[in-house]
Parts: sequence; C-alpha cells; structure tokens
Amino acid sequence: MTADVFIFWFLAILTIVSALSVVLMTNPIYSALSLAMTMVSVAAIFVTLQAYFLAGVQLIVYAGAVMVLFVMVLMLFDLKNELQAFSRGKFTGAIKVGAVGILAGLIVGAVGSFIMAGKSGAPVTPEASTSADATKALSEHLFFNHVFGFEALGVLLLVIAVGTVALSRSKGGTHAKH
Amino acid sequence: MPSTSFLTDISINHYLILSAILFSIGMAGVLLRRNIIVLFMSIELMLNAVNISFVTFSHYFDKVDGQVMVFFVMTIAAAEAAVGLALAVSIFKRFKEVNIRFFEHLKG
Amino acid sequence: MMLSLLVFLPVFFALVVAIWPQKSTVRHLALGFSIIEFLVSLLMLQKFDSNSAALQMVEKVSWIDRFGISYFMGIDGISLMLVMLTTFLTPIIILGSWKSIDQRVKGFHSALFILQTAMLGSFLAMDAILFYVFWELSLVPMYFIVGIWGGSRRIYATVKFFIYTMAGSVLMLLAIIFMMNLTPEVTGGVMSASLLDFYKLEIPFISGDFFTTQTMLFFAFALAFAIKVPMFPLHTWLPDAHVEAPTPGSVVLAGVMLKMGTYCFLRWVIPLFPEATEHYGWIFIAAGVIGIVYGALVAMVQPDVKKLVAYSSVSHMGYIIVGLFTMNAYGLNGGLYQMLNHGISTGALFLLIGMIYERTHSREISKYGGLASALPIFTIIFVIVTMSSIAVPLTNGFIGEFLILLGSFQYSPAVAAVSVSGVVLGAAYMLWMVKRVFFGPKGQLVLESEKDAHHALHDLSAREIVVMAPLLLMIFWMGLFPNHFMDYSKVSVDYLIKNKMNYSFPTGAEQAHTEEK
Amino acid sequence: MSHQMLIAILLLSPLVGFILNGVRFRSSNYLLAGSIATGAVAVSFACAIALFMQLVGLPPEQRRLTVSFFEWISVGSFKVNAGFVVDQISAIMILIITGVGSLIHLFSIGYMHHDKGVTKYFAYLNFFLFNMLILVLGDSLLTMFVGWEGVGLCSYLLIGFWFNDSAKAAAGMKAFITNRIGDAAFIIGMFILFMTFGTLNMHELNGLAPTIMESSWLGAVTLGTLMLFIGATGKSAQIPLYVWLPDAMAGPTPVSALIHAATMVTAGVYMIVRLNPLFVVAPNTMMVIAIVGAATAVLAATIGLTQTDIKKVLAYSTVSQLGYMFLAVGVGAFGAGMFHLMTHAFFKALMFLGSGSVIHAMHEEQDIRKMGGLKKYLPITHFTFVLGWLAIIGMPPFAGFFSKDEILWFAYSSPRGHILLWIAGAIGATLTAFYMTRLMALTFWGSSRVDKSVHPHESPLVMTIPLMVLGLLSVIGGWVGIPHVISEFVGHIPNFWEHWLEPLITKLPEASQVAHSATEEWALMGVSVSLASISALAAFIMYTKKAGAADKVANAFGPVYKLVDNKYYVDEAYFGVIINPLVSASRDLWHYVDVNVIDKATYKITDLVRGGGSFVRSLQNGNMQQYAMYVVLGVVIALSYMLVG
Repeated sequence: MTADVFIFWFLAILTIVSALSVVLMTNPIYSALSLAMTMVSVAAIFVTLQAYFLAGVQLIVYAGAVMVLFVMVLMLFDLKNELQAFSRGKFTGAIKVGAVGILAGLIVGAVGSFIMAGKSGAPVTPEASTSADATKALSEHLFFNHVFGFEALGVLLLVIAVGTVALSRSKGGTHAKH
Repeated sequence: MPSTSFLTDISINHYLILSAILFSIGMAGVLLRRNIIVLFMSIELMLNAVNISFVTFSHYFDKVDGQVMVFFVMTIAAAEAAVGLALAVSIFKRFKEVNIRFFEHLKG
Repeated sequence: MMLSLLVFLPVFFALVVAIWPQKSTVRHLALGFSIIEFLVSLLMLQKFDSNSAALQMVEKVSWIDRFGISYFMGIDGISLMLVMLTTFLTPIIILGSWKSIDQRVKGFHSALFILQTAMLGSFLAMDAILFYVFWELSLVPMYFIVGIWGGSRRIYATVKFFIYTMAGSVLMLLAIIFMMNLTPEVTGGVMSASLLDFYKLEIPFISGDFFTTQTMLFFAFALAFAIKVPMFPLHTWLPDAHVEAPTPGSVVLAGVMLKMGTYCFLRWVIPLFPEATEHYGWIFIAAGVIGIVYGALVAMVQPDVKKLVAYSSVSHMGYIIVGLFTMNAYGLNGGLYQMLNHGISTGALFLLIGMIYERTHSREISKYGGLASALPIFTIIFVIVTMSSIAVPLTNGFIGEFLILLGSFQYSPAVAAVSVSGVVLGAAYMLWMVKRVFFGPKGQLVLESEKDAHHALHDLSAREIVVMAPLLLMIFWMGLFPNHFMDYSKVSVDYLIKNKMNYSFPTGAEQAHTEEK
Repeated sequence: MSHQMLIAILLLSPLVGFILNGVRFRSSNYLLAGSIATGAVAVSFACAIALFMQLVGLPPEQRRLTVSFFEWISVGSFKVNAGFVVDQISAIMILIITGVGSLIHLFSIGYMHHDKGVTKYFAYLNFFLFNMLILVLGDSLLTMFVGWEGVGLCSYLLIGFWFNDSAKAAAGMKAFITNRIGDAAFIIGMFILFMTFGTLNMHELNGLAPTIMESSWLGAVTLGTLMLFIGATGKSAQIPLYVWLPDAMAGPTPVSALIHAATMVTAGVYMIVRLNPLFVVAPNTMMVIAIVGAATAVLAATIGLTQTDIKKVLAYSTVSQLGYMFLAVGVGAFGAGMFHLMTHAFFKALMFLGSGSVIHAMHEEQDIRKMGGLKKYLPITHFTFVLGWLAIIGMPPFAGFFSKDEILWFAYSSPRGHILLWIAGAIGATLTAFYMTRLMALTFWGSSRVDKSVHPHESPLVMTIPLMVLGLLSVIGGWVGIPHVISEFVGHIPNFWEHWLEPLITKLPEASQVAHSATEEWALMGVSVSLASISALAAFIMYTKKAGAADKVANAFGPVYKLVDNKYYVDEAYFGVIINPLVSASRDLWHYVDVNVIDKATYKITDLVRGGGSFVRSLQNGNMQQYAMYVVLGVVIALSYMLVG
C-alpha cells in the first residue's frame, strides 16, 4: 500500500464521516464545524488530484469565507439544540431515505460497472506536474477562453452583494422611521 | 485479486464514487433536515461533491476546463449561500424560527 | 384582395370604434360601418361567377413556410351564401341592440366586429390552420359578449359554451396536424395545410374496421362541428348560452355561429372523408332526427320564451344535419338553404324576444298573455316570423324544410317519416307559445303595464320596424323566389355531389379566377 | 283578355284586397273595408266567370287553360313552377269559391259591422280566398300544398279571430295543429309520388298513372294516395282528424260558412277528384276512403243529434256531409262527389249564414234551447233556412236530393260499392233529417223560449240578400245533374254535370260487370227519401208538438245518450292518450335527459378534470423538501430507466 492509496482512503473516510455528521448533528454549530472539516478534506482531495490552486481557493472561499458566514448567522440566531431536527412524516421520510439510498446505489453501481467494463482504456495516469505549472495552465485557460464567463461572474457577485443587502435590511431601508 | 486491486489501485472511479456518496449525503440532508441553515450546508456538500467530480475528470482527462468550472461553481455557491442566508435572516426576523416550513408561506 | 378586404375591414372598424372619442355617436358609426361591410359583400356578390363551382377570388400568401401553412382564402357558392348572411345580419343586429346595450357600448361593438371577422374568416379560409385560427377566434368575442352583457347566470353559461366548443376544437386541431403530416404524400414531400392538398389525400379507409385513419379523423372533425351545430346530444350548452346572452349575442349565435358548424360539415367533413361519411353518416342522420323530435318536444314545455326558441334551434339544426348527410341534391341544397332560413327566422325571433324583454323585463311565458291587443304590430310581425319558423309555404322555412325532407325520403323513407313529425311538433310548440303569449285574456304583465303609466307597453318604434323589415322581406323573398338564392350555390353543391368521392375544386376554371399574388 | 291575365287577376285581386286592408288593420270603418274586400272577390268572380266562358267555348278535350308565372323551386330533377290551371274541375271550384265567397263577404259587412277588428277580418278573409284559389288552381301537388297550408293558416287566424278569449285562440291552434298532422302525411304522399313518377304536376301524374290495378297495400300508388288521403282527413275533417272542425265554430259565423262549410273543408274531396286516375288504380285506398267517409257520415250525424249549439249542429252536419263526399269518391263516383261538394256549398253556406243571422238577431246567443218561435221575427231568414233544410235532408227537387241520391246510388251500384255502404249512407241521411228538423223546430218553430231581454229582429238587407241568393241556388243548384232515370221520366233533360266532368274522370276499370236496373234505382231513391221524411216528421213532432218527448227518449237511452252527448269522448281520449302523455313525456325528457343525463354527464367529466387538478394541486403544497423529493424521485426513475431498463 503506497502513500497515495493510504492518503486517498484516509481523506475519503474523513470526508464521508464529516459529511455525515453535518447532516446528522442536531446542533447546527456542530454541523457547521463538521462542514468546515469536510471542506478541508475536500481541499486535500483536490491536492491529491493536483489541483493545487483550487485547493487553495477551496480553503479560502469555503472553509474561510462561506463557513464564517454560516457561523455568523448561526451566532446571530442563537440556536439551541433543535427539538425536531428532521422533517416530520415517517412515510415521506422513508421514501426520501430510500430514494437517496437507491440513487447512491445506482450511481456507485454505474460508476463501478463502467470502469469494470472499460478496462481496456486504462486510465492514463498523468505525469506529476508542479503546482506552478498547473496554476499557470488554469489561469491561462480561464483568462483566454473563459474571460466572458469570468466577467459575468464578477457582475453576478456584485448583484448578489446588492441583493443580499436589500434582502437583509430592515423594513423601509436604513433611513426609514419605524 | 479484484478485492485487493479495488483497495490498492486508486482509479478515477474511486473518486467518482466518493463524489456520489458525498452528493447523496448532501441530498439526504436537503431532504430531511428542517433547519434552513443546515439545509444550505447540505447544499454546499452537494456542490462540493460535484466539484470533486469535476476535478477528477479534469485530472484524469488532462483538461483544465473542469477546474475552470469548479472555479465558477465555487463563486456561485458563495453567492447562493449569501442570498440564501439573507433570506434565512429575513425569515428569522419575521418568525423567530429558521424552520424550512416557514418558507411555505412563499407559495402564495 | 376582395376577400381580405371583406374579412379584415371589420377589424379596422373595431379599432376605430374602440378609439372613437364621442360616446354618443358610437352606435351610428358602427351601424354605418356594418352597412359599408354589407355593401362590400354585395360588391363581391356581384363579382362572383355563379356558373362556376371553382374556388374564386383566391388569395394565397405563404405564411409559415416550414409547415406549409399559408394565408389562403377563396370563395365558392357554398360559402358565399353564409358570408352574405353574416354581413346581412350584422347591421340588423347593431340596430337591434340600439337600446338594449347601454353599457360599454364601444367594447360591445368592437367585439361584434371582431366576431364578424372571425366568422367571415372561418367561412372563407381554405387553409386548415388559418381556418382553425378564425374558428377559435370566434369564441373570444362571443365569450365577452355573453360574459359582459349577459344575464344573471352568464358566467356559468359562457364557461359552458366555451368549454364545450373548445373540447371539440382541440380534437379537430389534432386531426388537422395529423393530416398535415400526411400531405407530403401528395405534395411531393412538402408539408401543407392547404385544403386543396387535403382534398387530394387518399386517407385509408377499411369498411367494417372502426379504427382506421379516415374514420378517426372523420370523427375528430365531426365532433368539433357537431358541438358547434349543436347536434343532439351535445346541445345542452345552447339553451344556457342563449338564455344568458344579450339579444344581439343570441342573434349572432343562432344566426351565424351555429352555421359555422353545419357549413364546415359541408366544406371539411363530407369532401375530406367521403367513405367515412358514407359509412357513418347514418349516425349523424339518426342524431339529427332525434334532435328534430327531441328539440321540438323539449321546446314545447319550456317556461321561458328564449329557451323555447333555443330548443327550436336544436330542432331546426337537426333538419340541417339530416339534410347534409343524406348526400343527395335535395338534402344538400335544402340543408344549405335551411341554414340561411334558420339564420333569418330564428334571428328575427330572438330580436323580437329581445324587444319584448326590453319592455317587460320578463321572458316567462306564464306571465304573458293577451299581448296582441296591447302590441298589435309586434304581434303581426311575430306571427309572420313564427310562420316562417314552422315552415308555412311561401315563407323561406318551407323551401328548406321541404327539400330536406325530400332528400331524407330519398335516403330512407323511415327517416322522412320520423322527421316529418317535426313539422307537426314545430307547429305545436310555436303556436302554443304564441297562444299563451299573445292571445287569451290579459296576463300579469299586460295588466301591470296598464296600471302603471311608467311601464306602459309601447308598440314597436320606427327603429324596431326598420330592424324587422329586411328580415320580413327576406322571409318572403326567399320563400317566393328561392331560385334567386339557390342559383348562387347550386353549381357548387351539384359539383360536390357529383364528385363527392374524390372532391376537389374544379381546376380549369380555378386558374381563370385566381389572382395569385 | 287572355286567360293568363284573367288567372293573374283572379289570384291577385284578393291578395291586393288583403294588402289594402292589411296595412290599415286598425281602422274600424266597416264599409270601406267591406267594400274593398267584397269588391276584390267580385272581381275574382268576374274573372272566374270569364274563364268559365272561355272553357265552355273550347271543345271538351281541350278545356284546359294553363299559365306558369315563374319557376318556383328547381333542385336537381325536382322542378315546380308557380303554374296554375283552369280545367273543368277547377273552373267549378273557382266559381263556387268566388261566388259563394263574394256573397259571404257581402253578408260579413252586415254581420261584422260592430266589430273593432273588422278591417283585419276582411283582410284575413281576402287572404283566405287567395290561398284557396291557389289551392284549387295549382297545377302541381306542391302548389296545391301552398294553398293547402295557406288556408289552414287563415283558418287559424280566423278561428282565433277573437283572440282575447282563450278558448277561441285554443280552437284556432287546435285546427292548425290537427291540419298539420294531415299535412305531414300529405308531404310524405307527395314524396312517394315524386319518387315513383318523378313529377308532382298533377296533369303529368294523371297521365303517368299506371293502367294496372295495384292490389298490394304497400304499392307506391296505394301508399302515396293513402298518405294524401290522410292529408285530406285533416283538411276535410274526417275520422280521425275531424275534431278540430266543431271547435272551429269559435270563429265568426261567416267564416264558418265560407271556410268550414263551403270551401276549405272540401279541399280534400277536390284533391282526390283531381287525382282520380291515381286513386282509381289503388282500390285499397279507395276502400279506405269509402269506409272512412261512411263512418264519418254516420258518426258525425249521431253527434249532431244531441248538440245544442246551433253552429255545432251545423258543424257536425258538415262533417257528416263531407263524409258523404268521401264515400262518393271512395266508390269511384267522383262526379257525384264534386256534385255534392257544390250543392253542399250552397245549402250549408246558406244555413251557416242563416244561423249567423239568427245569432245576430239573438245578440250572440247560440244555444238553440234558448230560441224557438223565431219564425215570426225572422221571416226571410226562416224562409231561406227552410230551403236549406229541405236541400240537406234530400227532399226532391232541392239541390241536396240529386247529389245525395247519386252518392247513395253509386255506393250501392258501383263495382267498388257495397250494400253496407249504402245502408250507412241511408242511416246518415235519416239521422241528418232528424237533427236538421230538430234544429229547425227548436230554432224557428214551436213556442218561444227566448230570454225576455232579447228582442230578435230581422237582419238588414246586406245580410238577407246573400241568404236569398243562396236559397235560390239551394233549390236549383241540383238541376244541373239530374240522374238519368228521372230525366228519362220527366223528359229529356241532359245531365250537364256528367258531360262537363267526363273528360277528367277516369272510369272504373271493373265497371259494367253487374247491370243495375232502373227499378233498383227508383226503389233505393224511394227508400232513402221516405226514411228521411219519416225521421223528419218524427223530429218535427217530437220537438214541436210533444214537449218532453225528447227528454224521455234521451232518458230511455241513458248511457248511449250520454256517450253521444259527450261526442264519444274523442277529444278527451286524444288528450288523455296522446297529448297529455306527450307533454309530460317532454317535460321528463327535459328534466331527465337534458338536465340529469347530458348535463350531469358533462359535469362528471369536469369533475374528473377538477379531481385531477386538485390532486396535482395537493402536490404543490409549498413544502420545498417535498419538491426536492419529487426531483430526486424523478432522477431515480430516469436513471434507473437508463441504467436498468
């Protein structure tokens, strides 16, 4: 068992366990912390896939900014343990769990059987490249081929920022008299 | 031996299966949890699962486009989280609750 | 250009009426416009060549190329009659509604003009999709006319009316699309919605097998038209619609809109599906005969005058259906003639009922009685129209009814034997109604009006007499000189009968009359 | 003047009169209205005489003046012209119609002068004549049908003339609808003949009539003529459609005289005579006609025995006399039928007008039990009435004797006659003599039972002149057709009537198989005349000399009397068995079929749609997690389909 394999299994289990705890924890703060854990392990998985830049962004944006947002909101609400963390309805609940299970089974089965079948085209193991090379390739691609999308994202973010402010302000705006 | 090769040969399908499992967990969260914030977290999980797939494909097929897409997804995810949480705040202000059921009032 | 002018002039009129600033003259304006429209149609009549069965004054402009849909209009002897009926009735309707419509006058007249466009369009369209557009368009103004200016249960009536007709039309649309998919066989690979291409289709038919293409298409079309006619047992929307509709609405409905159904049998169903018509025509004959008797019987016991006339329409339309499906010269000519007759005499009846309703605000037969001494001129006109409705010779009704009965006798003496009972029952319900409304001792309403000077009954005004005069003239003209009218349609109808198994407009003459753009 | 012109004037003159009076229908100027109308008919009468003269001037085989104004209907091979024909039969008819018609118009001036609707009345009367002339002159069955329905319409209008009375309006309606039943059959008859022979022109039909007798009941000619005969039963008030005629007496009395005695009701007889070649080849139809005619003659006469309304008595008498005419044409004596038609027009119009004079004098009293002894107040009316009475009971040498005896003789002697038909006819004649004498006795003779407040007075000249003219005709009218046995006995008086009609009457093919002797004829004549005399005498004694005798007889026949007095409950039966069930069935149809079945069925369909809609709506409940679940389920299904299926 090489280090690669060990690292993969370690990260995979870590991701799954923390993801499960996001869903299962009744206290939202624990969920948030588990989510942060998941984000970090996903970032690590990115590293194993040699997407170094993305791993960084993942850490900064998700594990950093987004998680802070979540935690701040949670703090704002000051939530205790919920009495009813899960939706009511045993029947629909069963359907939901069953559906999710079947879906997972289907995908896993499909992916597994696909690889089994397509043995001939054995996955090309790309040559290891340095983090700088990979990042350079990404940025070139991003700014040469997808610059319009990139700019559009910028506009989107601006709109989102304005929209968020508009949504979360008090009724009547900042200057309104109550 | 298939069993050992499954454990020792890490191939594209390992990553994809991981992604699928992560996605399913997120989905289960979306379907089952009532706290709207946890719901958003579950959505993040699903997005991350998708990201893993993208990066995996990008890595194994040696195409950078997948990573560009992940980049976009992250941005969208952040935006979505911002708006969603703003909505959650509004709901909380009105009902002092963050139960998803209060969103039913939006149906009109 | 003639036909487009004829069809779309009313749209223009509707716009002008809608934006006309002076409220007090809207009626005059609309009346003038409708008369102009009638004059235009007369001009067209004058240009029409009645010796040709060809499609005349053809206009064809490509519209949606990809599906072979075109703006394709043409006129032949069959549609000519109905076009004239439509343009003839509109001024009368406008003048007839002079007093009864006092709210949203502009809207009303606009709706009426748009309705006129839709009706003319569906008579003249020779492209299936164009036809469908006009066919459906006619529902909209009618919906508003009944829904806005109607009686107390108008919403129920409009919804019923709309849904009944829509339900049929949807099947027809499916059938049209299906047929468009068949057209590449005859056009050399191009899809087409032209009626002429439809006529060329040889739609497979296996006798004895119900589920063949032609039979299915036949019933899809026929159902849509049968609902519009309305044919027993699909008639129940009609009494409700008539009772709730304002007078002009009833007149248009009975006068022209019902004819759209019967006309389309003649234009679409019979030539397109000759074998199916031959095989399943008996169903329609049977329904028509039942309609004749049933409508008459039910009319007899109606407590409401308008409902009575509505059921009498069911009975009369039964005659037309029987006439058309006998598929012989007498039946078809008689059926076509009866369409005009019914438009005129039932239209006149509805106008008269509207006039009396304006005076008494009641339509209940039991409250009337003894009107003849209070309103003599009204009574005379009503009795004349009644005579036309029950087909007394020398009025128009007789010619149509007689020819239809003759046709049905040729088809099967049994059919004639049953439908002839309509002659007796028709007299029974109409005269019984006349007796209860006009004769006998003075009824509640007349007595009330005598006590109260405010509600005094006035006999017909000059305007109302002017409204009725052209109708009375037509009643006698059409009864005395049917040839003046039939000469226009005879060639087309005869041609249809002769070539019913493989119908298409005669082409040699067609080219001569085409003004292709 | 050319005959075309004459026919046009003949037809249009009443129409013009109708229009002139019609447009000023509110006027109550009876003189003006009456002059216009009477003048119009007089013009027609003049034309009729002129036409008759023209006919007389032609050789017998060519006595046929035709005119065709325009093509009326032309569809496929069905072509009908607005064509009219004056031949021997229709010439007589137009003479009767316009002649008797103008007398009745004249009478009406006096009779209706106090009525507010007098102008309208004259307009209707003129319109009636117009239609009646179309009926008799029409050269095809369809043109005849135009008049046929037109006279029905006028009859409707005139019976319901005093429409404020519900019963009178109802009587008009009844007449029209009953007639319509016959008309419907008439239409079918026309269809059958048209489909068989390809034409409706009567001249052509007669020419095309097959020469071989049709023995089957279902033969085209038999069925067609039978249907036409049903039409005739409606118009001419025969069993089973006679019920409207007694009710029709609700109209003004001159109307009863003109329409319901002299002209319209005879249209059925006229039609059969017109088409006699067709009827001759359908012996079954002829048999039905004869039986129905004889039955009607007897049935109506029995009802006439008990009636107390002067006009109703005359009405049933009319029905009965019409029965005779049908009996005549049914046994193939078409000439005799026409003959009786004419004499009946004279004496029945006379009696109706006389009864009008009586009613006028009695201030609208029609009950003969409240009359009696009117002889001294109404001398002229009485005298003319006596002439009519003698004519109708068949006393020689009055008009009725010749025509009725000819019918009875043919009923016995004709190859299609039968001794039973003769017996029925004789019974009818006996009954007729009885009830007519009863009518005379109760009205004019005996002691007065007139109410003290009523002061009877003789009618003005304008009313009595028509009576006198008709009285004269009732006496001499029969002399144009004196039977051979009598003419040979008296001297050689030619039988004008027979010669005149001969070219148009088809001889029965089986004639001259049995020879009948003159003695037989004399014997039968003697029997019927003496039967009538005896019964007239009996009635005279019963109702003038022996008061209370009538009641005794009535009591003796208790139930029978009651049955007859109620007209055999025919009206009640029609209402109970046909009309009321029909109306209530219609109501059920409306309530159950329309409202409960068809509407409910459509509601069921809409309920289905609505149910489907509300199910889908329940899915749309705002619970986002459930929406998400649907998405997942969808994905699961789609994916499993792609992967597994």
